[in-house]
Amino acid sequence: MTSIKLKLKESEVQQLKEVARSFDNKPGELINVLHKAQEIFGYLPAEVQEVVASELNVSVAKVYGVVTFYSFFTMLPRGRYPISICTGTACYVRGAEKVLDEFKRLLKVPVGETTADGKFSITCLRCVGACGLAPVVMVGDKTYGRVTTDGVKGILKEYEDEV
Amino acid sequence: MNAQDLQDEVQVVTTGCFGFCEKGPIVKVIPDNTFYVSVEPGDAGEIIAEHAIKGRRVDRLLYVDPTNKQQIADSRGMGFYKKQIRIALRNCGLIDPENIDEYLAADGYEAMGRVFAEMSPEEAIQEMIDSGLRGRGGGGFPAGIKWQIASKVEADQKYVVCNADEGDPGAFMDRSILEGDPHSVLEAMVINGYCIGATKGLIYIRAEYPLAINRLKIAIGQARDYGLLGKDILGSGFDFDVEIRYGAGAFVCGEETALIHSMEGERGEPTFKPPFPAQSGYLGKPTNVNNVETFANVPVIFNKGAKWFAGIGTEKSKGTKVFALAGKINNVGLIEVPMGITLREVIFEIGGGIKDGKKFKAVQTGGPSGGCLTEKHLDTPIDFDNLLSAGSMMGSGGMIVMDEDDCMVAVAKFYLDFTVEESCGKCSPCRIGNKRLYELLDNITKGQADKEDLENMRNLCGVIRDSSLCGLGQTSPNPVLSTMDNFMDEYIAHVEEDRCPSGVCKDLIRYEIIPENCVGCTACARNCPVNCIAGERKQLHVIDQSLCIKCNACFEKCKFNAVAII
Amino acid sequence: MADLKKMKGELQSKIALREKSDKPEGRVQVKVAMATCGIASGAKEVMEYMVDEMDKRNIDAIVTQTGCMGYCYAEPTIEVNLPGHEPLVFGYVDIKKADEIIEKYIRNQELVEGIIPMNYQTIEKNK
Amino acid sequence: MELIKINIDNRTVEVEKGTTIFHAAKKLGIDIPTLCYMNLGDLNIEHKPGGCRVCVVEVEGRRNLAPACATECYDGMVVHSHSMRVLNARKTVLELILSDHPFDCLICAKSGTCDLQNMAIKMGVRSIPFQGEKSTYKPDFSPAIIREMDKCIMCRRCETMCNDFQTVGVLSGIHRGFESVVAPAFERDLDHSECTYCGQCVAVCPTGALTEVDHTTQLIRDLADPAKKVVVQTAPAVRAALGEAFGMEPGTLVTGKMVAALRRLGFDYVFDTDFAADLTIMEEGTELLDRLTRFLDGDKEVKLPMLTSCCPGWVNFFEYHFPDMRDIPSTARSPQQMFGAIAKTYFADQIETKRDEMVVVSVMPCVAKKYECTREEFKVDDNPDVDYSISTRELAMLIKRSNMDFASLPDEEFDMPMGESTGAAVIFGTTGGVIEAAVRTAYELHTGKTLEKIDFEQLRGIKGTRSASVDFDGVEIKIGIAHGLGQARKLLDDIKAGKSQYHAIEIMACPGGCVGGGGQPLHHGNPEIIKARQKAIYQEDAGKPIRKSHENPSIIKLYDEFLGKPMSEKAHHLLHTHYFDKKRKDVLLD
Repeated sequence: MTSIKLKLKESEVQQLKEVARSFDNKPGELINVLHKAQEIFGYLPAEVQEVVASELNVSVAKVYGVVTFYSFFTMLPRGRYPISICTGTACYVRGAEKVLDEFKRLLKVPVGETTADGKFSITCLRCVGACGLAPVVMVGDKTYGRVTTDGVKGILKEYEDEV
Repeated sequence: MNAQDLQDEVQVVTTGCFGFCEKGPIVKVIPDNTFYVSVEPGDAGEIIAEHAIKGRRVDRLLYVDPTNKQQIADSRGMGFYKKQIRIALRNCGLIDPENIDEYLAADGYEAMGRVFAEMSPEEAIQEMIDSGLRGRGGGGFPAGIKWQIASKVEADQKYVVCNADEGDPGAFMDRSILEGDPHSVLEAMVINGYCIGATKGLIYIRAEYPLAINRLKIAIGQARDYGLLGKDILGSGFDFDVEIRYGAGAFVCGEETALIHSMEGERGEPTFKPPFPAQSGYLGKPTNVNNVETFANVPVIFNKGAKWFAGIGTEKSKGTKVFALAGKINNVGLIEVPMGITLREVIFEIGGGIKDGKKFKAVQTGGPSGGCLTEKHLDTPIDFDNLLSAGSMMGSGGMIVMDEDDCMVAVAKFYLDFTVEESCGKCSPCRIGNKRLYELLDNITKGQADKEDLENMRNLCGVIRDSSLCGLGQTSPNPVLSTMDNFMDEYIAHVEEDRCPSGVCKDLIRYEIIPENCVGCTACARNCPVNCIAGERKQLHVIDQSLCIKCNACFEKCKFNAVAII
Repeated sequence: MADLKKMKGELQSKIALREKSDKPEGRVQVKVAMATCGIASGAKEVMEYMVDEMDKRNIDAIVTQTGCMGYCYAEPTIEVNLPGHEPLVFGYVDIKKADEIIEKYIRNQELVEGIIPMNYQTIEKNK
Repeated sequence: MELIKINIDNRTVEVEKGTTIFHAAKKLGIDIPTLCYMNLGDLNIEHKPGGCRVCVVEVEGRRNLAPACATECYDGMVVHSHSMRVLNARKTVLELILSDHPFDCLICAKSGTCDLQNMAIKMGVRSIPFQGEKSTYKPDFSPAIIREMDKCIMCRRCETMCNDFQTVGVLSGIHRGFESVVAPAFERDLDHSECTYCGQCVAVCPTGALTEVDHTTQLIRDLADPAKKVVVQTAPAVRAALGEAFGMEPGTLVTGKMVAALRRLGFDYVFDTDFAADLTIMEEGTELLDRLTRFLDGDKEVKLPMLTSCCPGWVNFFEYHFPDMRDIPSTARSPQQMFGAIAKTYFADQIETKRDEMVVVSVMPCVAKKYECTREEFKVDDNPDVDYSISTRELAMLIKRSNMDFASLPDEEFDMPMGESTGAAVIFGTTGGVIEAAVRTAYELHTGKTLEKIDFEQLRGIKGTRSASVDFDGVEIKIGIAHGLGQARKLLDDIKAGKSQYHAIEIMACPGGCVGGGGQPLHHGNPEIIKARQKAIYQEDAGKPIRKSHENPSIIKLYDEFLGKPMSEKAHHLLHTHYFDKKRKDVLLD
C-alpha cells in the first residue's frame, strides 16, 4: 500500500492525542480510535497510524495490521465526492457490475482510486442494506437507488458544476 | 362505477401487489375489507351492483380457504395474511424508535420487570430453553443452552455481546430491527445479563449502519434516563449497562471469536473453539454472544410465555424467522414468517412472484455460506435442519431470488469472489483454497476449463469445508456445491460446449444483429461505447466482433429485438 | 431478590407513562418509515413536508418517524391513521403523493392510489 | 490431575485432561505433521493458531476434521490420524500451500532444512493440481536478515516470536485473505523498522521466507586472496550446536573438530571469541565493581543495576525502546567487537600486518552480530574491527562445500594468543553465563579471596527471568537474569518505575541465550534442543583447567603488554562504546 507523504501539524497531533485520551489510551480501543481518526482526516496516512500507535502503546506494525485488515479503513485520501457502488448480492443480480463499469469508464479510474483532479473516487461497498432500491450508489452521504447505466452520467453531472 | 354514478361514494384505486398473485386479479372492497379473487372484467359489474350498491357480498368470488373449504370474505381472516407473524419485527414500522415511551406503551421492558420480579436466573434460562429459540445469526444453536453454559462458568466479570455485524450481502434484518425497535434488543440484553450474571453488555455493530448506531445511542441514553439501564435497575439490585463497539468492514467478524478479537482492538481473525466465548470470551471472560434478531425475540418469549413461542414453527425450529427478500422478485422487502413455511409461499405469495413475469430459477439463502435452492425445494418447509440437508443454510436470513437470466456458474463465482475478499487469511484452506476455487470458476466462465476441473473443484470444495478453521471457510464452498448439484447442466454447457445458457458470461457470448428485425434506427450504433457497430440509417447494422467489449448497451437500446445474445 | 415494592411503583409509573403517550382520539397520526432504505429514497423530505404542511393546512396531526415497515420495494412508505379508520399504508410516497394524501385522504377520506395491503399478523392477534 | 483415555489409530493411550490430540499422539509415537504449531515449553510460548491445517485428523462423531494441535482430548475420543479422508485433506491443503509458493527449492537457502519441502517429500506430492495467481513481494535485504515473503506460508511463528516472546513488535499480519502476509509496518524494509535483528523469526521460520544474509561467498573470496591475513573467531555457543548440522545429537561438543575444519578452510589464524569473553569480564566486571563500590560509598549518581551489553539484539532493543535508559548498561563492547579491536591493533602489530590487510571474520550463533559489525562506531577509517560475521549454519555449509567429512576430523587446538580462554568465557553461550563469569571474577577481585565453589548453580536454569543473590563477603549482591526481550522488558519497566532490587542484570535476546540464537542450526522452537546445547556449554566449562577470566594467562599478558589495566584510557578507547537514541521521533515517511 502506498501512502501520501504529508507532515502532520502540531495541532493535528494534539487532536489525535486528545482522541486517544478520550478512550483512556487503552490498546483495546484501537479500532474506535482509528474510526475517530479517519473521521478527522478522511483517511489514515502512515503518520496518523504512528501517532495512534504511540498513544495507545501498541506497535505501529499492529496498527497497520489492523488498518489493512478492515476494509472500512483507507490509507488513500478519497475524492471530494467519494462514489461507493454497492456490490451486495441484491445489487449484483440487478446489474451493479454494469453500473460500476460505467463509472470506471466515464471517470477513467479503477476501483479504489481517485481521479487526477481529486474530485471523485470509486469504491465498492458490501450491501448498504437498501436492497429494495438495488442497484444502489452512494455519492458522499447521498444515496441513489435503482441506478441504471444510463443514469450514471446524470449522477456525475450533478457534481460537475461544483468547483 | 362512473356509469352507476357512484364516483362520489365509491373510489376505485390501484394498489400495490397484494402478494397473492396466484389468485389474481384481486379486488378488495373497503371499508368492510371484502376480498375478491380471480376477478374477470365481467365480474366487476356484479361486484358494483351487488356489493357497492346493495351491500351484499358476491359469494361466488370470495376466497376459499383451501384447508376448510370455507369462503372467507374479510381479508384479515385469510390464510395468506396469517403467513407472516411479526415477533422480532413486532414494533418495526409501528412505534417511533427514538421515543422510549412508545416502546414502553407497547409492553416494552415488561418482560424485564417480570423476569426480575418473578424469576430466578435459572428459571429464566429454563424458560429460554423451553421456548426452543435457536440463534438467528446462522448457526442455529439453542439460545437458552448457550445462556446456560455461560451462566455456569464462574468469573468475576462476564459479558453479554450483541452481534450486529450483519455482513451477508443482501441481508438487512438486523439493521431494520435496530433502526425500528432498538429497545427490544437492549431489554433482551439486560435479561441475558441477569440470567448469566453479566453486568456489561456490548453491541458490535457495523460502522456502515450510521442510522442504526444513532438510534441505538438514543435508545441507550433514554433507557439510562429511565433507570432501565445502569445501577440497580428497577430496584432489583441488578446493574447492567451497554456500550457500542464498531465493526470496520470485515465479514468474518460475524464469527463470534473474530468479533471478540475485533472488539479487543485486534485483527478480526477467528480462533479455534473450544474455548468457546462462554468459557473465555471478551478480555478472556465468559461472554454470551447472540445476534440482533435472536435478542429481539426474547422479550416476547417472557411476555407471552415459552409455550406460546414454542407453539409457532416446526418441531425443531421454533418461532419465526425474518428474511430479507431481494433479487428478481416483485415485493422486495423484509418479511417475518413462521418456521415451516415453504419457499413457494414466501416467493410467490408474500414476495409476489418473479419480476417482469420471468421464470423462477433459484433462490439463494444463507448468503455466501448458503446455497442455491431450486424448483424442487419450493415445497420444503423452511427450518434450520431442512435448509442444511438441502445443501444450503438458514444463515442470517438473506433470500435472493434468481430468474432465468442468471447464470448459476456466475452466481457461484460472485459468492466466491466475496469469500476470497472476506477470508481473513489465517488458515490455508480458506486463504488459498477459496482463491483457487474462484480461479477455477473464473476459468469455467471463460470457457477455459474442462470436465476434469469440475472433479478437481468438487474435491477442493470438500477439503475446504472439512478442514477450514471457522464457519466462513467451512461453508464457503456451499454456493459452488449447491449449484453443481442442482445446475450441473449449466456447468457442463460451459466446459464442454463453451456456452453460457443464460447469456451472462461475457467470454462465452457474442452479440449479433438479426437482419430480419433490424430497421436501421442506429440506436445501437450511437450507444456503442467502442463504435464497433457499423451501418447507415435504414440499413442493416453489423457488429464488429473483434472490437466488441460486450457491454450490453446495444442489446438494451434496441427496441426491435434485433440484437441477440448468442 | 428484588425489592418488589419499589418495583411495583416503577411499573405503575410506567403505565401512567403509557397512557400519556397513547394516541389521543381525534388526531390524525402519520408514521413515516425512516429506516435506511426509506431515507435513501426520500423519506426525510416527505417527513419534513408532512410536518410543515399539516401545520400550514391546520390539520391536527402527529407526524412521527418509525422503523422499516418491510415494504422495501415501495419506499418511501407512510402509514396514515385516521380516527375511526383502519391504518392505511401508502407506498412510493414523494412530495406530490404526500400532498395528494393530505388533501384527499386525510382531509376527505378519499382513497388515493398506492395503498399497500397489510400482510402480516401481530403477536396480539396470534393467541 | 484427571486422566482420560483416548484411542488413536486403534491404540489406546492415557493422557492428562487438557492434552491435545497432537501431544497424545506423540505419546504413542505418532508424529502428526504440522507447519505452524510451535511450543517453547519452559519459556511459556505456545503458538497454536490452528492455521496451516496440515495437522487435521478425523475424530469420530465430529462433523469436520479437527486440528490435532489445538483440539483437546476427551475421554473415549476416537481419532484417526491417517484415514483416507485425512490423507486427502492433508495432501490437498499441502498442494494448496505449494500452489502459492515458488518452485525454486534447488536454489533456496532453506533447501534441505525446509519444513515445507520435507512435508512435500513425506506426502509424495508429484504435481500441483492448482494453478493460479501467486503472491509476490519485493524481497527485503537488511544487514542481517533477508525476507522473501513469496515463500511465506502464514504460519505466523515469526509474528509470535517478534511480538509475544521478544515484544519488539516489528512484525504483524497485514492485509487479509489471499493478500495476507507478515510484514513490518507499512511494508517498510526491516532496515527502516525497529528490528533488533535477534533472528528468532529466522530460527522458527519453516520455509525460506526468512533467512540470514549470506557472507560465505565473500569469505571464500577473502580466503583465496594471498594478500589477506584472514583471522577467525568462534563464539562459545557455536561449538555446542555445529555438530547438529552434521547429524550429531543436539548437545554434542565439537570444539576440536570445529577448529580443525576452520584451519582446513584456510584461515590464517583460528582464534576463539572466548578469549574476548574473558577480556569482557575484565572490563565489565571492573565496571560493575566500580559502580558497586561507589554505590556502597553513598554515591547517589551511580547507575545501578548495571546491565550487560554483550548481546547485540539486546543493545538494539534498548536503543529503540528504552533510549532514555541507555546510560544503565555496561559500556563494555561485546566480545565479538573486543576481539576485532584487539585483533586489528595488538595482534596485527604482533604479526606486522596492516589493518586493511587483515580480515577479521566471526562465526556466531547470531544474526544480529552481522548488523553489529556494520555499526559506524566500530570502524576505524571506514575499516570495521570485525569485517563480517557468518552464522553457525553458514559455517556448516562451508565445511560441507569444502568436501570435509566433519565427523572424522581430528580434534585440534586454537591458535595462540587469542585462542586461549577459560571456563568462564565458554558459559557466555548460555543464559546466566555472562553474569556467572562476572561474579567469579568480581568476587575474587572484591574480596581478595579464592572461591571455594566455582559453580553458581543459583544463576543457572532455563526460566525466562531468574533472580539470585551472591554473598560478596558480607555484601549481598542481587542479580537478575532474563532471556528473551519480553522478559527483559519487564525488568526494564521495573527499573524505570524504581522498583528494581537488582545490582546487576544479565540480558540475552534469544531463548536460552546464544545457544538458542537466530544463527544456530534451526531450533524450530524445540526447547529440548536448546537445553541440550546449554548442558554442553556447562560441560565444556567444567572440563577447562582455568575457569576464571582473570586467571587467563594471555589476558594477563595483554594487559601487561598493551592495555595497562582494566578501564584504562586505552581500554576505554578500544573496548568500550556508547549507545544511541534510536527511538523513531520523525514520523515522516522516507
